[in-house]
Amino acid sequence: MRGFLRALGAVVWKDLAAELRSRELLSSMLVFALLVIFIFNFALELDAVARANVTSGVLWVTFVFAGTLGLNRSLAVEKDRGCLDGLLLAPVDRTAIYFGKAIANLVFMLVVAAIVLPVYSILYNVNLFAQGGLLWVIFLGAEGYTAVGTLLAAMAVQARTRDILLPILLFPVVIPVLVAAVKASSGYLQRLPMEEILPWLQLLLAYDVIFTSIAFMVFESVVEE
Amino acid sequence: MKSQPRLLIGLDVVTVLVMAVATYMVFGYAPIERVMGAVQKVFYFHVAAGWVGMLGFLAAVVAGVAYLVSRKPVWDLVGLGAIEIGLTFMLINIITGSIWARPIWNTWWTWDPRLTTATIMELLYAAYLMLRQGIEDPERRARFGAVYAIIGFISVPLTFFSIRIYRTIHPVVIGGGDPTVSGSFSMTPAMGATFAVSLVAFSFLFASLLWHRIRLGQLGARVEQMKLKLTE
Amino acid sequence: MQDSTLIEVSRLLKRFGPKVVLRGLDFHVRQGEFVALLGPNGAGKTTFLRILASLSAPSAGRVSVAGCDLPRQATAVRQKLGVVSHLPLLYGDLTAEENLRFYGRMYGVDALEKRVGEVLTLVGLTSRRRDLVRTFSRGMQQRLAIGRAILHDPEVLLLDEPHTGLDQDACEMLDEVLMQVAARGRTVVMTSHDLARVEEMASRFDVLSRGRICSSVRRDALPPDGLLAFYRRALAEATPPVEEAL
Amino acid sequence: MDTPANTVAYMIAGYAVIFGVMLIYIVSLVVRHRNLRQEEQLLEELQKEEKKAGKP
Repeated sequence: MRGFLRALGAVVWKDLAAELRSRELLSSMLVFALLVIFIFNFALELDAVARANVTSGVLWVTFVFAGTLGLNRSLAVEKDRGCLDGLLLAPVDRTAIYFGKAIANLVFMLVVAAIVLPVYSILYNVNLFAQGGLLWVIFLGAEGYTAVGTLLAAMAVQARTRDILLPILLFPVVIPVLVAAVKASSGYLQRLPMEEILPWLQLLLAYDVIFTSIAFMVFESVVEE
Repeated sequence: MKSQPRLLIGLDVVTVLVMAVATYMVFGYAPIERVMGAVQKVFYFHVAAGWVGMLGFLAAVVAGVAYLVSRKPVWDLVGLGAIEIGLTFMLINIITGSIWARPIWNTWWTWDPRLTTATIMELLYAAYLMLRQGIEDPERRARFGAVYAIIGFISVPLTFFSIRIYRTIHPVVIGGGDPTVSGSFSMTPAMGATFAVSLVAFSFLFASLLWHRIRLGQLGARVEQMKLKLTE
Repeated sequence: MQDSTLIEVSRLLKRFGPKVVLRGLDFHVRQGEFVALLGPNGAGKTTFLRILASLSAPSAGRVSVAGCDLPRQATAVRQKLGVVSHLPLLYGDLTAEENLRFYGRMYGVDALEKRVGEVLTLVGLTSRRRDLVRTFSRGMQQRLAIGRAILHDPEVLLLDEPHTGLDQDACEMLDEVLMQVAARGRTVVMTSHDLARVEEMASRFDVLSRGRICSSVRRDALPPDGLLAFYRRALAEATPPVEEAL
Repeated sequence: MDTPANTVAYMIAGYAVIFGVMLIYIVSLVVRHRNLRQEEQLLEELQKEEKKAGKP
């Protein structure tokens, strides 16, 4: 168990340290996210009335698109210089590698959210931080998304068509996360009573638990040969 | 090439017979529904096709788990075949659902949970085929296919529930349901019998098609092997 | 002699779908040997090395490294292996030091900082320890890759074409590091195309052809006309119609 | 009693789709099978020729 945590920590540390140095992944995710918000602004005519209804949808679509960009990059880095082999050669449980990558990806998503939320708040003069629950929803949604995303990205980068494959594989599977996260977020933003938000939170939690465990069980067969 | 096993020939014959009986019952035996009229008859094969679709996707999960445990290539053929058949019949299910919806709900498409989930499944398993296409090594292709079939299938009920929480207008036929939902109807015994026979007939059809598809896959594998021998 | 056998491979079979790459390969290495694996492209050298490295599972047959069976006891085997492939397996956005530190943690190396310093000295990269690997030349990357592989002081070092893409100077520096490792009694298995180079280094030469070891010779038993002639004869005997030229 | 709505056209369209799509799938199975069989026979012949050529 100590070896497991040590390896997991090493992978997370490695991803964060490399990212801190190059900022390639975060900067591309961020620029992309902001561009998506601007495109939505003009595509949807985000006036005050429309915004109240679509804010959570715009935010989640932004996160999901930026997320695929980050996931693809995060796993492509491992594949390109043969580092994936380097990781697999280490005498550690392979699931430690999976959790390390998944946690690093989760951190990246949360960092993007931490920047996009205040920017959105300023652009549209709403305070997205007024409701603490929203942050919970973002955490739960991002966890489920990266749990599946890391697994599927590990498959996608090993395929010939890897650049186009990840969103095609990922989106049909994360629809429950997206629906639940959007509804829960807009519930908080519109200050709906808790009993209307709760089912969505439960769905998110169920998704996170189920898919994290499944990914834990099958990751080994995705990287072995 | 081995000739067809007797059991398979028998299965084919039974399948054709039950399908004929089911078709006869749909058109000649089941009564015409009082409100919706003839289009209600689509219901029997519409549901049966959806049933086969689900059978196919379920079989693919079982085959996927079996492959990951045993690593026998035949399980990959089972999984691929089951998904191919599942896709075909889910497509029938979606299109006929749409044809039914037109006169009853006056729209070709509704964002009802079942219809939407069925369509998402169709996309999901299309993605499965694209994933397979992108991988050359047959062993890796089988492994990734198995993993994706499992992941995909587990997401389906969650997708369904997530959409379900939006209000549904789909008729819930079995087990009563909300009588105010337009398009629902109560089944007479003759309708019930027709429905049951249709389900049985389509189950036979599924088994027979899957078996043929697996044999096709085995033939393909044999041809691949012969090609390799010759080029060596 | 039985107890000093470190790598034991018998009747190894590896299939990729219908394609058979290794067909009943037998291979034994004793402790301290430096084995050069030679063979034409497509003979299965890389596949074989990947199986020894526990990266690829055998389809049939027995593979054991330092008394542990693959793939069952893969984790134990991995602890005893150092691997260098033609890709560096290094992170470009980390410094030399950070790369070693990361892999050291993955292997659970004790007194890591001291060991990282030692290894950097051994591969001659102490002066560049704080530089990003991205900025390294191919030769420096490959030396660091060897440093990465020997960080946890493995009993066996596996190298797959380590000289690919290196210029003359870089090759010589690489060889120097390798000889130092071998001189410390470590076992080395290396694939190569460069016969002249390995003739100087290895203590044994095995020729791999069509998924089998078809010939094997100790350096002291090498015929007077040299390794190249031996290699050509071995291939000619293994494949009756001479179709694979050197 | 209401007379049922006249929806025969939709029923016909529905069953045309059901049997049409099934037929397409079965035909695709048959075609793929036939192509593979042809290829198999061709390869078998090639194998025989190779054996003949190899013997003397």
